[in-house]
Amino acid sequence: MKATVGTTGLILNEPLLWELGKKGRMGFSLPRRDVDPAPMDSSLTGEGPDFPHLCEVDIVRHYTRLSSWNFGVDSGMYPLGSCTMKYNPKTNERQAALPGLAQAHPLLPSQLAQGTLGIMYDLERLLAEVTGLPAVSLQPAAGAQGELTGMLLFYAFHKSKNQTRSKILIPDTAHGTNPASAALCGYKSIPVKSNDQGILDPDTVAGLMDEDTAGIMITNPNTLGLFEDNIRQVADIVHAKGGLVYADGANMNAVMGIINVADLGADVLHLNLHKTFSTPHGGGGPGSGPVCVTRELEPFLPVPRVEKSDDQYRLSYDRPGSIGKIHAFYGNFGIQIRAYAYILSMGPDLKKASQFAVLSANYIKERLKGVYHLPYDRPCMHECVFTDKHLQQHKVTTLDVAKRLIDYGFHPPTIYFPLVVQGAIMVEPTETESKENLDRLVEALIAIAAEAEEQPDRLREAPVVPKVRRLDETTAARKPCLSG
Amino acid sequence: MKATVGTTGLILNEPLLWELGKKGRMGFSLPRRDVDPAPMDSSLTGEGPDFPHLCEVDIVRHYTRLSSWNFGVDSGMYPLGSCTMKYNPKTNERQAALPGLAQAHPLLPSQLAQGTLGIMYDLERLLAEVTGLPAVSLQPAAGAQGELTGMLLFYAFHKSKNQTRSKILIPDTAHGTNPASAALCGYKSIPVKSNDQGILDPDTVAGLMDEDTAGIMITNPNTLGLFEDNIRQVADIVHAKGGLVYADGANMNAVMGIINVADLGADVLHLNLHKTFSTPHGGGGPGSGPVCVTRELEPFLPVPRVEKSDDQYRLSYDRPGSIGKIHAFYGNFGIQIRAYAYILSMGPDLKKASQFAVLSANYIKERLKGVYHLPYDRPCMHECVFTDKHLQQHKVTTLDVAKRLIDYGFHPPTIYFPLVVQGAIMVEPTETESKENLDRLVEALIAIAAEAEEQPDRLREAPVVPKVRRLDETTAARKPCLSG
Amino acid sequence: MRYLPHTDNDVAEMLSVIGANSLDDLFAAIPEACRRQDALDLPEAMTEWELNKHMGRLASAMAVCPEYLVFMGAGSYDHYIPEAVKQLLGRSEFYTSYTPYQPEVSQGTLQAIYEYQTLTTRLLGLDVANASMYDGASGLAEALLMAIRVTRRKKVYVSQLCHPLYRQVVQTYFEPTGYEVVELPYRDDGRTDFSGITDLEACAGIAVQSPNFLGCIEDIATLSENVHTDPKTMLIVSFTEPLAYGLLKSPGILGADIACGEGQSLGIPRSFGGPGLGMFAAKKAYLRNMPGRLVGQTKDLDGKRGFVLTLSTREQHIRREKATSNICSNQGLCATAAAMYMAALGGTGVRELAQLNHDKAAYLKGALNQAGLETPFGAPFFNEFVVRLPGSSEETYNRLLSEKIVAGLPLASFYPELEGHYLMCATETMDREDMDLLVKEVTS
Amino acid sequence: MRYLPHTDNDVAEMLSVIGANSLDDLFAAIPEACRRQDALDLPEAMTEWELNKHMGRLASAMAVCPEYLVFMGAGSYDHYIPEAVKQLLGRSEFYTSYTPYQPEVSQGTLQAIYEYQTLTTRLLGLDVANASMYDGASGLAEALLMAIRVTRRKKVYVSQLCHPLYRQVVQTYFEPTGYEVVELPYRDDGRTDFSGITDLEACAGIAVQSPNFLGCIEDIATLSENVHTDPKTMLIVSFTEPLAYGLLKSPGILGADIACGEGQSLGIPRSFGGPGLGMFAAKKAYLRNMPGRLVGQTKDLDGKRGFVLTLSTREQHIRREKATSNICSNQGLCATAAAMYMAALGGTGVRELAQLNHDKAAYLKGALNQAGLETPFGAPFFNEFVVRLPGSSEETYNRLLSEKIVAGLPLASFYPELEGHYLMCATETMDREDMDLLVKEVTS
Ligand SMILES: Cc1ncc(COP(=O)(O)O)c(C=O)c1O
Ligand SMILES: Cc1ncc(COP(=O)(O)O)c(C=O)c1O
Repeated sequence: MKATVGTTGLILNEPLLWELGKKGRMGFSLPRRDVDPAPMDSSLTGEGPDFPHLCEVDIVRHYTRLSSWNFGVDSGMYPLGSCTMKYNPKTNERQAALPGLAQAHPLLPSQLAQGTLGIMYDLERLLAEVTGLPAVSLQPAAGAQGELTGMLLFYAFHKSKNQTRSKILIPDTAHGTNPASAALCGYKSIPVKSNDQGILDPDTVAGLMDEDTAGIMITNPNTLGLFEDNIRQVADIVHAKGGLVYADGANMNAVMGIINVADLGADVLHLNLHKTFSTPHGGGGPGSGPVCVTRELEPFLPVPRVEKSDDQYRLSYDRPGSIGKIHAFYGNFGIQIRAYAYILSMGPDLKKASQFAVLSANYIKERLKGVYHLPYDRPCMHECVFTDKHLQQHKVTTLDVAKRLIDYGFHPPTIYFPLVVQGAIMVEPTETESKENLDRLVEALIAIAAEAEEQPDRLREAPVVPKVRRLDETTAARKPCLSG
Repeated sequence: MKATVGTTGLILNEPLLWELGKKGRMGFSLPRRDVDPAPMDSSLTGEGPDFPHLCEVDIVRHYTRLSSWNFGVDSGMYPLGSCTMKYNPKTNERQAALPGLAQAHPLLPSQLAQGTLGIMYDLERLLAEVTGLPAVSLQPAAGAQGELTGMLLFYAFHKSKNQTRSKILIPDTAHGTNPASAALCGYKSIPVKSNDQGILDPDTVAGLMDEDTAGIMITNPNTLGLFEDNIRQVADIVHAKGGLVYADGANMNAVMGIINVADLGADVLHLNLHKTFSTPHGGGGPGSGPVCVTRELEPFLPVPRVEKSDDQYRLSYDRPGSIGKIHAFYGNFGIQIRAYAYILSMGPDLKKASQFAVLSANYIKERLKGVYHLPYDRPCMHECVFTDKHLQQHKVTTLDVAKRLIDYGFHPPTIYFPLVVQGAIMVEPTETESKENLDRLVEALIAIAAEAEEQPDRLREAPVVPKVRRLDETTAARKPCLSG
Repeated sequence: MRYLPHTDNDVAEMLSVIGANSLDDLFAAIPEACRRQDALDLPEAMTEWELNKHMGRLASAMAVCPEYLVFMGAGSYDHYIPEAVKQLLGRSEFYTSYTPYQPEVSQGTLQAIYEYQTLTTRLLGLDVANASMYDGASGLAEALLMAIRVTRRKKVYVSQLCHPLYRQVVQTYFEPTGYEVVELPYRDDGRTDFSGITDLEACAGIAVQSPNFLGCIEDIATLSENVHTDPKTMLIVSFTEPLAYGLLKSPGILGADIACGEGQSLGIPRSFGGPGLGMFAAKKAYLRNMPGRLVGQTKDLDGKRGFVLTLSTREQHIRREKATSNICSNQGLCATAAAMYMAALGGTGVRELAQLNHDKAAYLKGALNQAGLETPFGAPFFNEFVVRLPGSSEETYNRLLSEKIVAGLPLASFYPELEGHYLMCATETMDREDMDLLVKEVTS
Repeated sequence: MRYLPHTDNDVAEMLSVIGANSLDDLFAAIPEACRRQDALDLPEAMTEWELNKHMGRLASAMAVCPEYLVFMGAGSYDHYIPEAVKQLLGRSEFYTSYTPYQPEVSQGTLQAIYEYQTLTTRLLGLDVANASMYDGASGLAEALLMAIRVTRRKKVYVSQLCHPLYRQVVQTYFEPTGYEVVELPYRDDGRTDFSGITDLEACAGIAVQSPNFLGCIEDIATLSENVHTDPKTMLIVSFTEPLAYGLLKSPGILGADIACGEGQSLGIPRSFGGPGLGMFAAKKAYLRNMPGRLVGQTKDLDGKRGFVLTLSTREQHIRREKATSNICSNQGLCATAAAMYMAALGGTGVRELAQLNHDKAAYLKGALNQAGLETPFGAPFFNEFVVRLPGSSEETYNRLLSEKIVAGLPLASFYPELEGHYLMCATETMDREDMDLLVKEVTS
């Protein structure tokens, strides 16, 4: 293993919070008491939670050390497919922390909340322009909640036509949240097989679509990183039977300024602001999953809607057709601020972002396709999917490749997804990685392929560099230890 | 080596800035041009500096990675003697970054700068109370500049008496900046040997003090961590010959609320705000080294002074006796803010800080004195000094112990200082380290002493855990490579 | 553009490796009909500095402290957040990482969430807590759905004093399911009236919020006794102000099977309502029915302690339509913030701070009473209570607004019968003089 | 107190190990007479929240943008600082570490400073740069002392157009040395008059600032030619606005032996004058006479590249009274900030930004001229220039202050002959409309 980005160095151990501390310490500055104590009825009071007692410095070191065990986009390249781990601009963090925004109470009278309402209003307009779908709700807190919102819109739409439909078509390449969201809405998922090109076949859809089917959920580009060429025919088929088309926009980063989602026949689309629009993923969240819809579906959008008149913004609850609320307030507003800041900073260069994202993915695909098995050898969009097929002869798996990449100093790609590809290795470089970084990743993957042949144990035992080695997930699940 | 704080883990390599990047990239958002270009006379213009071309993400990763190669107080215990590496409270950073303070121009008319002037005025008063010396200048940018200021005050004082004196007494335990600062002021350093108790002997001072000697520079507690018991006699001797007493207050953390520096006979004292008053050291600076003086020396303090009348603060330059300016503006104001915030947050508990600092040092001294050679076995103040004498039989040195401590996850103590102790190991725990941390350090040092006996190579080859091993300092100095 | 590294040269080289002639070529596979014809009609890109100005202007259009005194809680609370917590959350290894699918390079996130889960179980008095839900509202909806899954019953009761906006979200989630949600009215003392429940054996779960939306502390112990006369029916305790449990008996101790609610109170800025933190905990028996991610402790190949995402067979990416929930991204960073905050408070701090919150609200309530204002609900409260504003309430309220005082939340839009009533909140951030000012202005 | 970990128990245990009975006992060795009798008379400790309020009030008493328009440079410049730089500087591994005495655990600081040194040599056109001085003023003093050390001569010339406050610091440093500092007057065009130097052979060094304090660019090339007719005399170029060298020829290219000045301009907030950054660079020949710390590249035992503090035999901790300077702690974090900033700008950015600064100042100067105001000095300038305010200048100035415009720095206190003259600055942060407003208000 020649000079790589990854190396070993000093890392500090750190116990669990409650293995630290002693009663008598406190990390919090108790506000001065300027009123008398008002004892609470003792039948109501408890013992108080058993929290550890730490000083400020203990807490600071605890989390500083923990952070050093993590790999983020700021650490290095993070080609996690389907997650669009692009650079999270620092100015976005600044804006979200502005006291006027961060300290704003959600139920302020609208005349006292013109700043936040204005941001929401404008962000809706900007997202409408990027997607081509005219009406937007920012309320869903993440992509999956956007999907649920979409399914609820389907339900409300059909109900408004005095129909209840029981099924929904979902391609086999779909993300797990798609069927799960549909199920929450009572829809039975009907899997649609993708064809040998990795995309939907209109005939297959036509064969499945009927008048008990609420519609279809399509991810486009799909999770193989391929554009659904037949999307318009598919949409027509679905529409012809009175169904609706849901677009999972998790992969919007491939097509900003390239396509107009409305033109593709989509009725509802969710966006993942924490993917396409550069908001940080926070080690799991918070995200934000706005839904964009056609004028026809607009009446069903969640309340409140942000309205503007006489240069004043206000919230309107007066939408009798609305599905109601999906979040207690207006969704993850702090994340919306970041996306807003990003769009204002990029302007029409959003299209460039998509072009470069696609350029980078194709470049990686071309450079690696002789080395790793490429199940669908056609131009890809923002990500490309390889498999471990060539490695099986060495008894080396996708998991081994991923783990070995850690030793090389990269975050692994998404693995074993989409499910339709055996041993999938899904690489999404994003537009914010330079060609040098792409080359480094490619070289690392080539070196790993060589190792697979020559020293396969290196892969099987990988990773060896991080603080911990492979973890026993079986025992974790069999004898769950979920708190200490 | 059993479970220690230090371990190995993934660390990312990172080249030099100019080994990165490509022309065509930029990490800066160029402001929009709203005026016409005004070409500069071409005879004046150059090629422009050869800076690398990086994107924002490159810069972010560059410094994020570099930071991970560093050990700071936030990483763990940092018992660097004479440096008072106490916890740097986060609120101090917040205050210093307040736009009203961080964006303030230093030459604003005083009526527009009441906030900053008020902070300086109050901080002077607070430091006067802590030290017992009534007049303060915040202008020196660090301890050594405080010393220089002090020497200039000596010079001005003697000059005001129509004297020029050529010598200054400096104990052999003094920090290198003491003689260097005195030399800048034209004083010849006369070393004063400390006695077998590690402190100054009044007789020795009496033998050296004369009327060509400007005074004495005393560090108290001294750099052996010992209180100069004879300070008052020494001061009397010096004063009797018309000399002045300078107190190097780098070790003030031992004695806040315990002594009054004026009572000890000191005429001038500098403080290191970046030690005693919790401001961060910044990997080398900026610090802040205010000087506190007697009323007698006040007329000589640097200008401007901050004055208050009618509830208005203003700067006064009208001090004919002043030594002049020592900093272009008012010193490292941003650091002063942090110290101010610290003192306001601690209040009278500053005394507790000193008590606990001394408690911790004595605790370490007691626990280790059987293991490491303790040259002065008497109660210490805020730090204690061991040596490598017991280890010499194993051909192991202080340097080896220090480096091995890194593998255990601690920052090493100060080593080979003070110079009067051969192979000094100077441990300053500070009051912000818990007993558990002290115990861990003690145990690590005991384990290292055992290793010195059993596996001395472990020490000689240490550190093995960090990203780099011992560095070739000889070649670095012989063939300097100071830029790339 | 400072985010985009590709130089013209890079683009040319990459295109040539790909065998494409232009960037447009890369999209050749997209059918013409699908291609967007018009350019993006977006405002010209702002510089970093223009953006700062623009956002500064927007932020300054907001009514926040110190300019405004906002006596409003109602599910979003003003608590002091230690600077240390803010700065630690800014460690980019935390906030720029994804869900910890690769545990070897995510131990920081994983241990932090494991610790969050633990502190949450301790706060709520239950056995297991998940890694977070979106917010208190969807958490409540999912808790009710979980009760339905567990009990295989189709009806739930929800107190009308659960946060009205949470109830709206419950309605939205339940609309297509066919399950029945019955709302329970409240009594004169400001607590829920449970007397209408006569069919426990048909009931999957009963949801009650405490402190409830009127600020009152419900009698969960008695309710629990009654609910658990049916061996299956689940008691769900919802909350909007978890700090209360620093002082009050925890839901778990009182008999809750599930406790769920909003954790914004615990070190998370209000941010106009989000991101917050859906906290969710349950008895161990229900573990495998829980929605959301779980972090578990395990060992690595060398026997070292480590943490992983676990029990994912409940989750969408494995179970797809059979998952216990559709949640994928959650509110991880907010959970981390809450853990930092709880750790900073510690056992002593959480109790003292909770007591102080109560004391402040009690002071304000007392002062308003003394000034002759009615506070109609007699049940014990934590840091919120209802007051009737004097005179033409709306006028008074608006007059106070113009004095830069937000005198609580008008309740009429949620409870028409409470016309003229306002939900007031005072936390530790309210100084006595602020409260005195409110009283003075209300009555002037 | 949240910073102090010792519990009563801890204290008792530690005391017993030590064999002391009380905390007071620990200080028993201090003679009674030295002990402080009275308690510290300090204000009661503020809570974190009281401190925030208190500091907020103080900060709000300051005249800063956007409330005020401050057309003042004079050694402290308003430049945009990228948020990325601010956040990276907040990485606590950088700011909570000490001087990198232990290189194995300080490679972050060391590489950062090595890079700073390198970028500084590139900016200033010289061979070696140190790790920083306290500020531009002490840097100039130390440069002059260095020239004296190198040449063993005892007299230096300093242009009167070096920053007046720097000259004051030089005076302070020189007072006890017995060396002679002669000030050089300036000419009508706003440049230094060097014609008075007739004893080059006695002169250790000549210091000139460019752009100078009146904003004018000095003719360093000609000066250099003249100075270097004596083989020993050193040319010292001082500066307060290093951004100028993004556009102008660097001091090194023009023949400086030493370039030193203030680096605040490069990504460091003004902070009421400090902390800033003393930049200091010289020709290689003078390396061993340089003050301050130096970071050098080397290799570790395995041959890996690494960095160390080097050439410390020049320094106080080794050489004590014979050191080249007394400096110990320097302005390391500010140097790191400057490196980040220079890296963010890059070669293209530094040039374009410098040009834009000039363009803004030129616009303002033109507009003021057009409005009939005199700008007496004709030499080329960068982003500052001198203007005579009309009417009773002081009244005009004060009137503008009340309009929240700081119309430059009054020069009279530094140059009595320039009564009524103001040093104006416009950087990239001044919008055209701000400048138009100034012009309008000046003339109204
Ligand atoms: C294709 C696709 N759809 C939906 C989702 C769900 O989004 P979220 O995690 O924001 O709920 C993801 C997230 O990974 C995804 O990749
Ligand atoms: C005893 C003593 N005096 C003076 C100094 C110099 O202080 P500074 O580094 O702030 O110049 C130090 C710094 O280590 C010191 O320990």
